[in-house]
Amino acid sequence: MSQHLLSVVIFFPLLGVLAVVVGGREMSDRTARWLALFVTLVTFGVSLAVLGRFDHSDPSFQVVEQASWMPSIGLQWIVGVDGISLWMVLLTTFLFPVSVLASWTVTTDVRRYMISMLVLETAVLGTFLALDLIVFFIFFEALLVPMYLLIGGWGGERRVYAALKFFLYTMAGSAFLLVAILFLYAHTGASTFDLRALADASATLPVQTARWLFLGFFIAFAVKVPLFPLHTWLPDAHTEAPTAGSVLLAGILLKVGAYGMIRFTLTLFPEAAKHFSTAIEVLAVIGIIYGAVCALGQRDVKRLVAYSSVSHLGFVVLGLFALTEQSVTGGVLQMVNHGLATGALFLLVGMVYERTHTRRLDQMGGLASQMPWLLGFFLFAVFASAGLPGLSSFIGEFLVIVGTFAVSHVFGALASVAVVLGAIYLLWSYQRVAYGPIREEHRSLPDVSLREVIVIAPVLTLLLVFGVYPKLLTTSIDPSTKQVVEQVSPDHATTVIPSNTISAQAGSGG
Amino acid sequence: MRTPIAYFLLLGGILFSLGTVGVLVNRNALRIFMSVELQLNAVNLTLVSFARLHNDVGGQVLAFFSMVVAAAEVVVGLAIIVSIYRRRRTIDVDAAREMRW
Amino acid sequence: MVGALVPHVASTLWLIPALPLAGAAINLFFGDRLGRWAGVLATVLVFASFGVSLAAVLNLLTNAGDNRLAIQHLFDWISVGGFTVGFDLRLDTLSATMILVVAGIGALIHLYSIGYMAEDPRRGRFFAYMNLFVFFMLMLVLGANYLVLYLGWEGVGLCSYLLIGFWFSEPGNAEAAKKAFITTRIGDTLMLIGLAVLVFKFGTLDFEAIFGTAGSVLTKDAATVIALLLFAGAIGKSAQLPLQVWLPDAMVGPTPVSALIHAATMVTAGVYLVVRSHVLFEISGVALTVVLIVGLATALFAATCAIAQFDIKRVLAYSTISQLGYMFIAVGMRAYGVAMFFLVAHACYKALMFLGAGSVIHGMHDQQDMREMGGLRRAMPWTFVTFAIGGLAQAGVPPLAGFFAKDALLEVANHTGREAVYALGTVAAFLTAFYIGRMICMTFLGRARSEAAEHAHESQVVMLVPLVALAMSVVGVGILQLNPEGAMTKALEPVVGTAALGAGLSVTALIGIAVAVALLSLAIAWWIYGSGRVDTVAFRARMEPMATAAQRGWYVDRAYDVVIVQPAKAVARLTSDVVDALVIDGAVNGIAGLVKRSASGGKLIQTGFVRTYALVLFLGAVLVLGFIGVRG
Amino acid sequence: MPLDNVVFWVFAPIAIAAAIGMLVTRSVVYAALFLVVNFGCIAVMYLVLDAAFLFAVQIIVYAGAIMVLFLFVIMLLGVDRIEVRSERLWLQRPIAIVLAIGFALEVGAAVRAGVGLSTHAPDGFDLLQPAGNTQAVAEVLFRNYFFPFEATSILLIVAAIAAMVLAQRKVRAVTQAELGAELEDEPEDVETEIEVTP
Amino acid sequence: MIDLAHILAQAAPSPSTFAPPPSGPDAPIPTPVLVFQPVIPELVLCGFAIVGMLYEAFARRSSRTVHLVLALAGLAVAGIAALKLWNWTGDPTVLGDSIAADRFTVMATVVLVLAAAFGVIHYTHETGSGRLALRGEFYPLVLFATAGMVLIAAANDLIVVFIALEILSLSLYVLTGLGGARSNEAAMKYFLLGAFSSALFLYGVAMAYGATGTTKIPDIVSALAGQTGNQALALLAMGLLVIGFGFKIAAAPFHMWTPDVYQGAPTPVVAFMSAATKVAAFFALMRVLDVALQPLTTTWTPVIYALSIVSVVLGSVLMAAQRDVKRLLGYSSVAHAGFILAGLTSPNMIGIRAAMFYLIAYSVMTVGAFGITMLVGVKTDEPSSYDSYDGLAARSPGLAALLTIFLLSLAGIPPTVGFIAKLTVFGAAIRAGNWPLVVVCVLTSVIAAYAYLRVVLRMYFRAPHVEVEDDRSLAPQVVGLVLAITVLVLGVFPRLLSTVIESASILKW
Repeated sequence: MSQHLLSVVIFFPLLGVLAVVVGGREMSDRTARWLALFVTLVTFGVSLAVLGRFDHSDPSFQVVEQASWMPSIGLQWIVGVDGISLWMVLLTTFLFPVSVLASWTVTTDVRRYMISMLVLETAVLGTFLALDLIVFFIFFEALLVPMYLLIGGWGGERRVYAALKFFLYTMAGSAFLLVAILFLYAHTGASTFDLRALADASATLPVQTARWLFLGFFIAFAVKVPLFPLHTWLPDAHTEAPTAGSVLLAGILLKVGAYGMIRFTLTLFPEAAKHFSTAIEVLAVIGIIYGAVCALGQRDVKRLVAYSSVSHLGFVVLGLFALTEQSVTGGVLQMVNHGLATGALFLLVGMVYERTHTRRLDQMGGLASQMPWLLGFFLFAVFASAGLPGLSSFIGEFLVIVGTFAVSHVFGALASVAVVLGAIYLLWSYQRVAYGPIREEHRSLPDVSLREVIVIAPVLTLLLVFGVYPKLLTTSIDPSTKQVVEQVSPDHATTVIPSNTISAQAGSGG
Repeated sequence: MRTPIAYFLLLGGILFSLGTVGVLVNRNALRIFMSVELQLNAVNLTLVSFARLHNDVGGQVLAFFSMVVAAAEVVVGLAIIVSIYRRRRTIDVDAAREMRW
Repeated sequence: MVGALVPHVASTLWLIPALPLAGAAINLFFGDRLGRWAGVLATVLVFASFGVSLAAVLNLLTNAGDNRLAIQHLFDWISVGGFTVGFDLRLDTLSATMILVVAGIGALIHLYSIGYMAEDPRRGRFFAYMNLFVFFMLMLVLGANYLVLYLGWEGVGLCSYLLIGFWFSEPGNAEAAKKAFITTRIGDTLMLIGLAVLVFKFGTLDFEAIFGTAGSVLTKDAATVIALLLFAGAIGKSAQLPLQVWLPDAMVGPTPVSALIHAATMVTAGVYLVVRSHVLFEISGVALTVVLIVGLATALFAATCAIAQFDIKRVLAYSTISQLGYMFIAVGMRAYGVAMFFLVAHACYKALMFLGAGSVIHGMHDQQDMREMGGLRRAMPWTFVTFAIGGLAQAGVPPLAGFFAKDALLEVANHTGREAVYALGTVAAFLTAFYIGRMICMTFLGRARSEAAEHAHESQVVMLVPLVALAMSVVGVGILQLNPEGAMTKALEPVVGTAALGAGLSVTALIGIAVAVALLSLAIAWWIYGSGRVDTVAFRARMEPMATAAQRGWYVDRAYDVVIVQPAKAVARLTSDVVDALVIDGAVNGIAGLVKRSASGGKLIQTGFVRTYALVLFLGAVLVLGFIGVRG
Repeated sequence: MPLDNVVFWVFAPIAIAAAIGMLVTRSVVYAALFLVVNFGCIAVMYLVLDAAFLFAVQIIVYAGAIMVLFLFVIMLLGVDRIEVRSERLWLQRPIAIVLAIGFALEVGAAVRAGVGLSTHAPDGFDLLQPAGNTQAVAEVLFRNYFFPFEATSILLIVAAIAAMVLAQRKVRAVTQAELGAELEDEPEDVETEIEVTP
Repeated sequence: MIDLAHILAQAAPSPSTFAPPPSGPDAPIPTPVLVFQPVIPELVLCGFAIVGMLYEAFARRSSRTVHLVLALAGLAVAGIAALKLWNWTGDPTVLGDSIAADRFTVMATVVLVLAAAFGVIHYTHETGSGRLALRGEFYPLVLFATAGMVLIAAANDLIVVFIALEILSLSLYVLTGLGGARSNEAAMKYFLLGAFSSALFLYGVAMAYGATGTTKIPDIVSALAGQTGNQALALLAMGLLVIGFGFKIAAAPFHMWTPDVYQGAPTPVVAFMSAATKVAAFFALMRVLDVALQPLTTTWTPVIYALSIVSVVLGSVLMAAQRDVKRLLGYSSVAHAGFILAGLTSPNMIGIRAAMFYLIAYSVMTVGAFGITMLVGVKTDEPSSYDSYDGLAARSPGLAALLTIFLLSLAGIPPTVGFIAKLTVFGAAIRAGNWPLVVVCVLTSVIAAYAYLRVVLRMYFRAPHVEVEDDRSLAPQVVGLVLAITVLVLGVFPRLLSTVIESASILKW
């Protein structure tokens, strides 16, 4: 148990799947729901155990578990957690019970729905914990299927199109990843897929080769993130997916891409990463602003949030590839925060949708007077997402801006423009939803139910907590990012920020 | 013998090609099948010529085998053609294109 | 370290913002059940906070001048790779001044609100927001580094947004709230960039550290950049040109909100920021000039607008903008003491006037148009007297606070050889007195011009108490600063240092001129609007189109709408509907379509003719053999 | 001019001509007969190539058995009357011919490069077969090619069974669709089909 | 039989110590040493086939149960006999070098036998449910076909390869025709093209003989390696042989028959042949390329390379335009041939192992998939048309789930065996330095995934708009379940298979 802790985390949800399958038609929808909730909660508990065993000062991988899997090609089962993946995992295990609870309103094919959810959780956890490239790739591909089913099975009108688009888009991206992995495997001579081994071996590659491989990896993750201009699957998928689907897409699946960037592209190809960093930063900045502008132009509230994700993930990528310790940490922080903030937004949009049955902004309005609490929560999420200081997103964005500024003033400045744009489109949409005179047909809508409060409250609480005391995250994230950054660009690591310690002391003195 | 062995080989090649043309241009299943037989004979000729070239009787044995195979094939082939005719009242191969694309 | 000398102060600082925060939390969740006690709770807590502040300040003043500093380090907010930002509170004479104003006036306004919001079903929320605002405002002024300041800075923006849009069911209000938030956010963003530059230069955001080393670290240009970026933030918050557009609209919020946020405290945060960062501005020098010019321009601009308003609150709004301009003038002249005193004084009398206006509106049943008023002095004497005191104070009639402030400012201008500033300042003073006079006359003097005006009634006691208190403060606060080197300046010296004054006109002369200007302009105002000898309508008609233009704020709003807002919307639509949908996504779908077409085309090879199959097979054969032949 | 040369130059053209004839003639029967001629020529070639045994087999098996079988089927089906030669696939013939020529050239090239156009078969082939060609063939057959020989037996069984399966008309259950198809195809089969279909 | 073999072994002198050829017309012909153990599987299969044939011939009303039992028994015995050869210590090649006795063959035999067993079971069910008229000869023919396939995999002599090829082809032609009108058409197409291609193949054998003076693989390889062989003719031979095999493995552009035959032939037959033919042909191809033509590696790898690209592209792209599941699977078999060829572009043990793994994986998936299609949309004119699959998940979730697993595996989505298989072949190809080929393969596999997903999508997200019903009987579903579990288990624990393959991937000659 204890030495297989991570495997337990990964595969525990499958037990739930098993139970549901065995349950068969006899199992009532109600049972299925509760079962799924229970399983996801237990998974969360186990992941907390991981957190308990985690040594925050140690930047390397911990709780590592290694076993030969397919010796003929040197395939191994290696899972391990470090400061970065730790929080990705916790975010995942935290958001899943929430999503399950939020899916209480799903009434068709509940059993199949829950199966998809649980399989998805396993796949996602696998991607975050895998240290063997093929293992990672397997989970990376595998998570497409349940998501495909979720979108296609329980989504909106154009769900089939969206689902197929999502699947093929990401699969096409990961095609390059597979080739790159195999090439790396074949040409480093180290006949293993162990990330740690390859990280050393890849240093022997000729520069040009390494750069091509980098691109191979990067494209796959760029599609997943998604980075401009590879983002067009996102609006459709987000818009058509069921509430929980959107939450998980925005909250977790996008992070898989960003996580892949920091975990693999940066670790395996430092030189290439530096070489391409400027180009990528440009794309990221474009994405930040482009996403915000597109969000401004939306009439569909879910689409709007989707585009806001494009903008926010631009921040993440910018942070990761500015390659300063602050920016990278900020990026990772932003991954968690965006997961929570946008997750909350989608949850609330979903709750509103379940009442009004429309996502069109021009068909809502004045809801705040009818449902003060629901819209109050909504407003909280909106400001969290707009990066209000004291709420979590701010710290991430600020660190990214500060870190980037050290590398390029222009990018830093441009990135912060998004702060204004974010405020504009978020408040604009909120106003359209909540303020002004209420429509007749919405006069009798009920305010939040207890279940919904239980769904949304924890997320909002975390947004506040992480905003006021981000150290909870940074203490464990920082060492790992420090390691990465030092590996990629030693000169960047610490020197960009003039640390005149005396005054810093004076600052924190008292 | 004075004739260069290559001549026989070339003859075989030409006959084979002619057989191929027959396979490709005919619409009558029987004709197509006959053309295949022509091809097989061309091959046999080639084999025998090579046998002569190598001073090895083995080649002739191979030709013998191919004749046996050809015989078997003919049996089945003709049977199929007959059954086709039974069903469709024609052995025009172009008529059979219910399945396409 | 320095703070350690006054530990008992330092250790209690957190209490000052904590109390209103607690109130906010309680009211937010239980406000509805508390009913009218919500207001009481909120008020009590703010008063408590004021008490603690007072104690802390007095305690602070027991120290010698240079040791008047207390820093409380609560916890590390950010600490990433050598870059650390503490969640620190800092009490020095500057922040002391601010917290007294914020907590004190805030408390009075809370008290007033109990009455003002008595009928509103959602007053629980209201008081929650108000408390929250006080909390953020206190964080803003107590913050020991720019990030905590920024926290408060954005927080007050949030509360302003919530409170302006408090009655969101009326269509316009939400719009105004959004406008306020976004307009200020523009400034804030520039300020954020400024913060980034600071981090880049200093590796910290701590005031002590930055100001301590700025002289050695910053070049003149770098300082200019940072200072201007920070000042951009100030412009947004303090509604200076060119970002003044949001404040007049913000008046749709409940009047106490206007009084607290848009007159007394939040809008003055800009002034506080500049004074706080004066070191950077001084290194730059250019920045100070910019501040001066902006302030001057705003003061005049807003004054002209104020003259032409009919909505009593809009008059006050523009007057606030104009007065803030004055403060920036003072700052621009490095007369920080004067500026801060001006801030305090203005906080008092403007809060007073807003609350008075609120009382009037209340008495007039939510009528805000001055043309519908008149002769209210009989109906509501208390309001009239207190309001008049406030007005006269702003008009610069001695011995009220406003007089000392304005006079000191003009004196500094004159004695530092800034004739132009002095002249224009005087003009602005004239205009100020004029619109004040106009407002008082149209509201209280003459005869009632409407049904409502005749049946207007005095407000309840709970609303009058604050009025009286503020009126007294307006009378009394002058002693803090009888001249440019007054007590205030002295007190602030350890924080902001002193600026030497040159020679100019004699003080008495200046005072004489100032008083004369004030009284003259008041007289004119009375002659036009109060005496009833002038047909105001015809008079205004003669002033067209100037009058309307001024009333509309010289169409700056319209210009922004045409030049920025509409184009921006168009661009957004274009990007999302054309670029994204058709171009980028179009490319993707194009590829997919290509595959599909080639598939449906390619499957035609499979004609179903067996001979075609044979042909293809043989073709392949020939090609393969040819390929081999070529290669082998 | 040695005999074998003469024989070759006499019979090779005939063989090719016969093959072409088979292609161009209108009647299937003629085609079959042309093929017989061609086989005959090839048989002669075997003789020239010192493969007496195969010469015999060729005559007996091919010209004899197989072609007779063909003719038999032709007659049975009576397809010699109806012979549509119109070409629906207009590109089929040209392409086919071009490809065939290409193929022939490729083979020719290979032969030229591999064997050489003037290489003569080594002498002394008959020394290898003192007891005559048949004996020699048998010897090689049963020594080196013993197993293939066994395998062919399986082949023949399969062929027999196959012929049996295809020849006998067992009644078969048909799906509605097929029944429809049958109705157009062969009216006279219908009642048999229907009566046995439950 | 074994005894007989021993006796003969004692009786005859070894070919190495030959007496000078005796003269005289009636002198006995000395035969080579006859060791029959390695061909026992083939013999067993033929034996049971003949028995079955006799039963069919003489039983008044032959029962499918008897046939089934007979056939399964035969296959089982053959399989066991094959397994007994796993640790064969005798000569690597027997019966005058015409048969190779190595684990490679054993592997093939086992797979083929299993495929045949599934085919037989499916057929029994299909006929049992009255959708297909019972032809007792089916069972013997399947056994014969299997025998031919085993033989072709074991053959160490090109002429044996050819004969075995004919054995299996003739059986399959007939089996293909055991259905309705369509199957009849399919049989004709298959036969004509098959005859044509086998003529080409035979020509290749002839050329090989011309090049080396022998058809025995060991001698060929030594001749070519020792340069005594004739290069030009050898190349021609190689080309023709590849073409012949290419037809059997359905590699483009020799694939044209595949979709029609797959669509037309009775589903059980297709289930059997799609897997078995590929396995047999590929195993033989590997023997020919990696052993016989080993010296010509540099020449044939580019050919395989090209064929691989054409196959994957053509197969995948055309899949996208299909409206009939069986046809879809036909094209997918083309694409998969391409993938396997990609693995073979690495001319060494790695490539062979990858290909073997892929072949076995493919067999499982395709047999399973066809097994399900057999059950869907019965009693409709177009049982395998996509329309029959609308709303299958709602109609019969079990079938939908199983088919989904198989399709995802065919698409190469983890954690199915299909993914691991692709992984291994791509790995092999990249190790051989053919990364452009892999890029093409990977990208086309995305297109392929689209094609498979269209079916999945119809099963789950579409409401049925035509009146269809499915055969929900238990037995075939259990079979499907077993295969599905295999797909998943091998996908999660590939070493179960890979280790076996490792020890089986040594070709002897």
